[in-house]
Amino acid sequence: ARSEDGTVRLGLVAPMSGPNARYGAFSMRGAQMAAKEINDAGGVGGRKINVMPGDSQGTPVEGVSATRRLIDQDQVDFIIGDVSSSVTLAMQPVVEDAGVLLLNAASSNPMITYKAGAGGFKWSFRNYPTDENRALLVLQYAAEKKGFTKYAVLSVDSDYGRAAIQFTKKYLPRFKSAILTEDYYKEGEVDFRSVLAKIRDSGAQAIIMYGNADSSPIVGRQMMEVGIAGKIPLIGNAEFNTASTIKAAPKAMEGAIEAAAWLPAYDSPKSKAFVEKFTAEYREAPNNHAYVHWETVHLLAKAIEQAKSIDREKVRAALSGIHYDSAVGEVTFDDHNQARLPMILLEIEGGKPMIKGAYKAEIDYPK
Amino acid sequence: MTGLPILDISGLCKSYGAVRAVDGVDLQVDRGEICGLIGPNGSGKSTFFDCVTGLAKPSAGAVKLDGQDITGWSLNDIAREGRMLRSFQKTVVFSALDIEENLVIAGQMFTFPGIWSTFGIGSAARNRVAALRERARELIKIAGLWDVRFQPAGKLSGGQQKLIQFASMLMPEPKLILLDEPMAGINPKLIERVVESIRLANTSFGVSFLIIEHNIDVVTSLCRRVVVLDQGRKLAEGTPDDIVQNQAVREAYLGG
Amino acid sequence: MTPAELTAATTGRDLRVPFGVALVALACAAPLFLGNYPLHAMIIALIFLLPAHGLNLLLGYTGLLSLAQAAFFGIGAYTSALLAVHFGTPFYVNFLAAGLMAGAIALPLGIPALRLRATSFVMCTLGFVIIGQAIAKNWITLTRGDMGLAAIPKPWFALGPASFTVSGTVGFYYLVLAIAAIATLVAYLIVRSPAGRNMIAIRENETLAESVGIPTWHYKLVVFMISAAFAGLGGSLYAHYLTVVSPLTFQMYYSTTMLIIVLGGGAGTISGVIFGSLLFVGLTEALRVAPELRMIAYGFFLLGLVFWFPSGFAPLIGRFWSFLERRK
Amino acid sequence: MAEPSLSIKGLRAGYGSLDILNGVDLDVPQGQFVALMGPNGAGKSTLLKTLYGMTTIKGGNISWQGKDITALKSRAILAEGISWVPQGRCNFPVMTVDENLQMAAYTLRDSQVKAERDYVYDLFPILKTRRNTLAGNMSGGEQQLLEVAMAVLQRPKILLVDEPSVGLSPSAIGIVFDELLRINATGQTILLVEQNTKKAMEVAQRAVILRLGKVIWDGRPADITHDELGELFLTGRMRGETEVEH
Amino acid sequence: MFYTITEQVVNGIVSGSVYAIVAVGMTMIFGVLRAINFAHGEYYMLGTFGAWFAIDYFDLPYPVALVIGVIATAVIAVVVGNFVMQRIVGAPAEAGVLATLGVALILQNTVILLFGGSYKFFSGGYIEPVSVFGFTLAEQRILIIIVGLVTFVGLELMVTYSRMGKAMRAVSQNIECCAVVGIDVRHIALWTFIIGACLAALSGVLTAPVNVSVYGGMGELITFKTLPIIIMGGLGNVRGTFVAAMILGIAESLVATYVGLQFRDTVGFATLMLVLMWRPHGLFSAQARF
Ligand SMILES: Nc1ncnc2c1ncn2[C@@H]1O[C@H](COP(=O)(O)OP(=O)(O)OP(=O)(O)O)[C@@H](O)[C@H]1O
Ligand SMILES: Nc1ncnc2c1ncn2[C@@H]1O[C@H](COP(=O)(O)OP(=O)(O)OP(=O)(O)O)[C@@H](O)[C@H]1O
Ligand SMILES: [Mg+2]
Ligand SMILES: [Mg+2]
Repeated sequence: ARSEDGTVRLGLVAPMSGPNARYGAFSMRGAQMAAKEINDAGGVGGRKINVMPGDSQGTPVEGVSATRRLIDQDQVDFIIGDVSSSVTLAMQPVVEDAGVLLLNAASSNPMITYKAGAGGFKWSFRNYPTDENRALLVLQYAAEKKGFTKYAVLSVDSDYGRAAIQFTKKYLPRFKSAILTEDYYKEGEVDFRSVLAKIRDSGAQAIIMYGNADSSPIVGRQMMEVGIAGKIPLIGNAEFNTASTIKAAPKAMEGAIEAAAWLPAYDSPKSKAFVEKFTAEYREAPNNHAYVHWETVHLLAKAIEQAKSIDREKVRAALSGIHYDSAVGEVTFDDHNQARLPMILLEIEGGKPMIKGAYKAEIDYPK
Repeated sequence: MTGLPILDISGLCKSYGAVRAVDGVDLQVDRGEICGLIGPNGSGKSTFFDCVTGLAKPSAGAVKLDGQDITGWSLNDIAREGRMLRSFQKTVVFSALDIEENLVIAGQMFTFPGIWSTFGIGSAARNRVAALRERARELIKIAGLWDVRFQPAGKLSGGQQKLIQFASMLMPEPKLILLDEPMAGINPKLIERVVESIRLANTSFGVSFLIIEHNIDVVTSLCRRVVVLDQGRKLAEGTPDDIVQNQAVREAYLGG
Repeated sequence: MTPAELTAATTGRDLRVPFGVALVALACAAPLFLGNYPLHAMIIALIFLLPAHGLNLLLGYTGLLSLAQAAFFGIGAYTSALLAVHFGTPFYVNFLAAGLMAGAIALPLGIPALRLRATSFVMCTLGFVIIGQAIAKNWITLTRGDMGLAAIPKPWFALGPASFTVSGTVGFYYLVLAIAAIATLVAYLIVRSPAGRNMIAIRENETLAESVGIPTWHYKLVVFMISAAFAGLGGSLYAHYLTVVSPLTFQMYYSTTMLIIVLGGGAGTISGVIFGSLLFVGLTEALRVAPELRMIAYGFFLLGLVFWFPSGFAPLIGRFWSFLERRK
Repeated sequence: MAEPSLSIKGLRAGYGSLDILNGVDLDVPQGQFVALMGPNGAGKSTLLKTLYGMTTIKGGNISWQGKDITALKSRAILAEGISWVPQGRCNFPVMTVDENLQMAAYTLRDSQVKAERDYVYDLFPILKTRRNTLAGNMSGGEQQLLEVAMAVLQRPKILLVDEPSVGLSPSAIGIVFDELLRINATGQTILLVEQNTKKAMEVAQRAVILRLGKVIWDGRPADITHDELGELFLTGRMRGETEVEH
Repeated sequence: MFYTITEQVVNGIVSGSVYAIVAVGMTMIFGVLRAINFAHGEYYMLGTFGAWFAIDYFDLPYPVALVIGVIATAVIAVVVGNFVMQRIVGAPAEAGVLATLGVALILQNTVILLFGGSYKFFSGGYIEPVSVFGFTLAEQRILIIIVGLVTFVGLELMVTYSRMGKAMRAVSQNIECCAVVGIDVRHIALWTFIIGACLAALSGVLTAPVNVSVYGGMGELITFKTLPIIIMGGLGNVRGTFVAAMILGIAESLVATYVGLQFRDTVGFATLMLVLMWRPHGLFSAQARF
């Protein structure tokens, strides 16, 4: 390995400035907390983990610049990043050329691992569920357990929100369901009244929403205003289950169904401990991005441990065959370097999130 | 050189809302003539120019240049023809450029056919520009601006800018030049020179002039014929002597 | 162009040539002493140089402040990407098509927009970017929407039966360097031609320019198209270099970046723009040492630029010239 | 001569690093009507601008009623009772004539404004008929009248006027100059820059000729003929002087 | 059908009144400083953050938080006004763009640095839905509409009749001439800027209860909503801005309903372009007038 100073140099690419800085801030904190935990416990194989940040601003060009710098200037061996799928897609060829291990922790676009592993890029891994898995799970639960067949779509207008709906549509026929209205909102949108009124009049039984956490309370409040709170539930993924969202609009969140990689409310000792520690450390509850980055650093540490070296080739091999116990269950990788992750399903009942199960699904890769 | 007048305007009207700035004016400028246009403030002289040169759209009337009807053409359409140029009452120059560049620009479009040829970089283009520079330097000397020729035009005094404007008009030697108060703010000695160069352009190159001017001495010495406007209408027309004697003109314009 | 510069342009030519040659030689030798990452930064600077030249023709010479560069940059990037991905055409086809497409689209956009004055024009051009992004997001059958187009092939050339792929950072660097050099030469020839002088006239006073017979409308339209074509060419390089395009390519960020390059370097000078793009990219990369403070520092840099170097850093270059000349 | 109330000593000033005035000395007693003349680019406007605090002063000083006003900002100078009518257009084009006059009275108290306005309307009836016209829509000469009216309305102790006759018809020039004489008669000092030398020499009590940023002649208008003036403009010397040299 | 349209129009008016308050500040700033204020949304954000801080850290009631939010913004505006905005009076348009972009970057990222990039939860305000003429609205929205109207009438009066208002118009027309008549341009510029920034802050705090989320990057969207409005209304035109804001609010609402929410943000610029093709100087007047 290139780093001879006895540390593990780990690059973290995330949007640390600009409009998406809030994602980067959580990612960084999660990763740093994990690194501190590992270092306090003596490091990995005696080496301390040194997290080196790279700002992507959420744009591909900046993301590539950050990646290049981490590789050439900071001499990192491993990179975790980015949050945005389009940035991650641009980073893949760069790490491939340099032979540096990229472990993505938060992008959900399926293309990332279509192209990885057996798909071509051997240095890209992803420890995050894809949009496809989630879409199937939500739809299945809504149809089988709730008997819904008519949906309205209200998702964020990004690769994430769009892809989730694309895969939802793929599975609609299987459940003899239909989408009655389809709308996408721009990140940061604050006015949903018109759309919610339209949904109210459309006869939809549930609103499929894939979005970011900050829109959920607004949507909830405006559902109350428009008079559909408690009548048409939200399903999908947009942190319906955090305490603050529920507090913002309890009536609207009742009956919301969510499938997530992780949620602060998830009831496992490891998860609870993480939430507690994070909140104590940063005076703020962690979000999904904080968790996945925290977990991914631990995952990487374990792979290094198992490889007994920081040689990238060996770590890569270790990662491919790893069995890692995450806060939500066991993690393994398939031949496309995609993690097989359990997905948790929750429903809000009586103002409290109730876990309805954890599911895993294999991905059918396009031939 | 007789025959058609170079500029033939009939029944020109322009109103701004209720204000009838120009109200049915007929005016001809003969070939090779220097014609004066005077009148009290607000009588519609500048507006008349605007309508003739296409800066404003006349409400009624016809403008014929060299026998061709150009009523309703835009300022640029008319200017590009290269037959008639005008100066503005409020002095305007290309502020950041020095005097020579100002003049070269003023002549440029008339030596380059069409806009594509201006992108040319060959020696033909360079020679043309060099010729323009030559002419520009001559005019700069005439206008007494030689000492300040490297200063940006926007940083010259009011009178100096007025002179640049005047010199720009002479660059391409069009058939007709409309000057709006060319002597305003020019010192008496230079006025003589400006008058001289107008005469020279007129006699040796056959350029016709229509000149708005409040300096009545200049008007009488330069023009063969003077038209007087008042409240948008033609009040009188005739030789300078007639005009100065005319009682109506004295009351409306000259005062006393 | 100030008279000082005009005189510098004529009297300083003897110095400019050797200096320019030295600079080009230095640029050619760069891979010998620059690592991958600085080379990458150079590539980005050179890619941005193209749209910046375009904007400079428009803003610096013709006086039209446009925020549409990102839109044409995006159009170029998508054109190239779509051709490469769907038809597997060689690089030069994609590249030229990107420029042509951007220039062609600029025509119908320019006709209404250029009728507007100052601020309205600025906002209209900003609108192009925002609407462009909406199209890239929603015309999913063509653009794949937010998923973007990935796996754009490396630039390759086909010469008869032989074909040749530019790979690796160094290879791409030379490709971009050559293109940037040609673009700079083209921009230089445009502004030194009589048309360049007419463009300045339009910038200084449009009505006066009209009254001396300059067809301002045609010039504005032509320059707008040229500037769009420059941006489109830049977009093509961008797509081939990063190998992904997404609707994020249509972003105000790129427009303001071009603006900063042009104004920071010195609007209305060719050398200023070159300097500006190097400076800008160098600065943003240098600021990476402190990610949290990066954008704040950048903001202060902008303020400093506006207040202390209102005409960009080009006057510094000018002063450097006259310094050299005095030494001679 | 009376006690000088405006006193300019060795004034050097210009724009940025460029010097236009190269040591101007001028003493103007209270109530004098001075015509400043000179060729184009001599620095006449620059002198007025400098007095109004709008240029960079490199040396010398200006005092007014014994007070040094060299370093003052233009607003403070206005408060001292010095008004300026700049060369070229200076009004608020998208405000009506009425509003323009109100703005001219910006530093006055509200109660004064109405009386002052009626006063200038009486002076220039043409402005009264156009009181609701936007200033920018008026003819060049009408705007020039408005600008003079705006300065007159401020009732300054010194009025600096830069070419008020530009663009005015002969009869309007008569009105403006009569008005200048009249306010001069009430004790106001007037510094008038004019290219219309004939008219200026008729009304002024004193003629000052500037060339290349220096005062080259200073005296009573009666002491110089028109031809001599022209000669001065051109060469900076009187004919008599040239003959002596030969 | 008819009910839906009416309801959507009402929704449009509700969002229009928020746009209106922000935009009017921006249009005034433009009128006087001749600069497009790309940092305008940041004052909206600062106001909201100020109020959030007061509520979250000190448990103050909403009305007090509102005042604190506005005052905090005013203080920052004084600093920015003195060091930046005053100096761009009379500078070319590009300088204004760069300077205000710089200010936006500084303000936004400083807030992120201080409070973290995560979104905060705004808990004050009056969010209970009430029924008015058969439409349900949060009480807060009624407050917004009322405050919006009051602000407009106040501004219109101030600009037309007050000394300050006239001076603002004067500065916007001819800076050199202001020196001639003794108007202190920098002073006027500063005050206009402070008023404009405070109006943005005010609307930020007013909408925070219904928008709930507070985060550093929230200003940018508002800036982009505001830009087409002020152009459509005619730069510097208070009344025009009000009407344009309403038009945009209603158009957005109808587009969101009948076309799709994803096109909502394009509505502003698309409408703007249509309007400009038809009236190149904006909807209302050929010239800027407050
Ligand atoms: N803003 C400026 N920046 C730099 N130089 C200037 C500026 N204004 C004027 N000058 C220079 O100062 C000199 C004197 O100008 P000024 O305006 O004082 O002349 P003037 O005597 O009033 O002439 P005129 O009778 O033509 O108005 C001019 O030669 C001009 O080059
Ligand atoms: N855009 C306009 N809107 C309204 N009225 C206008 C406009 N332009 C000119 N006018 C009016 O038309 C009349 C004629 O103006 P014009 O400028 O032609 O006068 P002029 O004869 O050139 O006067 P001067 O000798 O003072 O320059 C004036 O009363 C003026 O107020
Ligand atoms: Mg006139
Ligand atoms: Mg002067």
